[in-house]
Amino acid sequence: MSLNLVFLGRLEDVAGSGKLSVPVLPCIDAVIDSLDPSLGQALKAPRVKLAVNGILVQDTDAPVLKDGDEIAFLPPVSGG
Amino acid sequence: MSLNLVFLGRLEDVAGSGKLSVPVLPCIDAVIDSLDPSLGQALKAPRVKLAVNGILVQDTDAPVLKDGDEIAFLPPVSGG
Amino acid sequence: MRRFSRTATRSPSCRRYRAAEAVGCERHSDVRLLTSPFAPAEEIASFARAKPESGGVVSFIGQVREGDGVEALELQHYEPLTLPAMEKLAVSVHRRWDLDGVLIVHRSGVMVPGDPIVLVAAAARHRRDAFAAADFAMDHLKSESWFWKREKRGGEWHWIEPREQDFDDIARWG
Amino acid sequence: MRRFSRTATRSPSCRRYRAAEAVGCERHSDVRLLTSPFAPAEEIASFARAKPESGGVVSFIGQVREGDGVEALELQHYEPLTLPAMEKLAVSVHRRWDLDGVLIVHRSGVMVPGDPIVLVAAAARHRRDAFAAADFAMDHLKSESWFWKREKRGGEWHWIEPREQDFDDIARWG
Repeated sequence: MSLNLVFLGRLEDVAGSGKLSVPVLPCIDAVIDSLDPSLGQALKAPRVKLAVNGILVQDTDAPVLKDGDEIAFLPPVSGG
Repeated sequence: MSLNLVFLGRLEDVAGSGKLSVPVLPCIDAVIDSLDPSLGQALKAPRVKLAVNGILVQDTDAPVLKDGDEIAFLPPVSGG
Repeated sequence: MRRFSRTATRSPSCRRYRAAEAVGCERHSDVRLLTSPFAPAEEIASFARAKPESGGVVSFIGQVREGDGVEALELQHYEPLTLPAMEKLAVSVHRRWDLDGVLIVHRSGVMVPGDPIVLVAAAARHRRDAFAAADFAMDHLKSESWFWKREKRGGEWHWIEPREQDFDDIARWG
Repeated sequence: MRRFSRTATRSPSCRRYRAAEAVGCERHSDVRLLTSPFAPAEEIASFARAKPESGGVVSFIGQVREGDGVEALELQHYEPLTLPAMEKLAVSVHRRWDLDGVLIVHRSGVMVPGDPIVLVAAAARHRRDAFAAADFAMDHLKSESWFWKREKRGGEWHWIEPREQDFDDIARWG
């Protein structure tokens, strides 16, 4: 029973890794709050976008998370 | 003692050849008048430009021609 | 460097994608996301050869610049988003201009100065369409693509923030 | 088909010309007038490789279109004017934008559908310069070059008159 977190760009450096497996929690806010506070703060920065299982979500979507879901944290892109 | 006439583009078809060697005459008008009238008319068309020895000339330049000079008749270009 | 694509459930990377098959309304798009080096000129040659009805082929090659003290460049992508967005871009380019074909090839991973990063090519009957399409595609790839970039200078990697110029470029298209 | 170039007293055709050497104020122009086929993609590859300081290389390949009933196309040039004008164009392109290099290769003679006619490439630190330079060079080559064109259709050759579109294109540059 776990969630796969993916950290892109500079968030990888903050997280210390590009991927992290965490226990399932029902919502994204709870997941973020369970992490190291400095990482949590970086993930909550206003321009960080979220994708759940490859679909971009708005804060208001508040998807219910389940085992095996992948949550990607996407800082502003730096372009191709 | 001759001049080399060069006909570009469709003027080649009118002249029947891309090049023609003619006796030296002192000015371009005299050269044109010495040619077949239908060719002469085509060469005098308003958009036909002239180059003498590779240098574009204006009508008013009226260069004095000498043995071996090359006179090129240049219709509007059709582009690259 | 790990590739997050391993975790993705969508299309595998590095494969040739024909938008026609997936989108159903556009033809002749070739969009690829590559994690290993490619030869842009060979791509251009085969692209142009495959479009004998096109009078003009405009292409843009982006390469890692030499001489700014950059030892290496890395582009990171996120598989579930990056390739689908490139495919969407190809479709919108096709819709906006009268084209015979669009080619978009983009690298991900670590590159060194001189390495090609991106190739965009557009084939059209009239060159104005081909120029505009390639220009538009590059502006949008640069400002909107799901790529994260970092540079290695003096042995240290630094993430690159978005450039304001990129947003100015994209604003040109209204 | 005769080549009038035989009668000219100026520069021989088909040679590589470096504007820098002749003009003294511009660098890295490569301008060629060819009377035999060439491989545009190979030219682009070596051009891009030679400009490692450039982030972007924009190129335009013009080829004889297939499918309009054109069996062959012939471009005639006049040696004393055609190449010098192409060289001048390269210089003015270099002056107008911030470029690392300009490449202009143009065919003369008889070509068949699919054959490359013209290649223009511009290398620049910033892609906006490279796009504009290649676009400008093509507009000017198309409307102002000393080339006369004829097409063979149904076994008959027909001279092509200037296109109004070409004059419109060039007017964009002010």
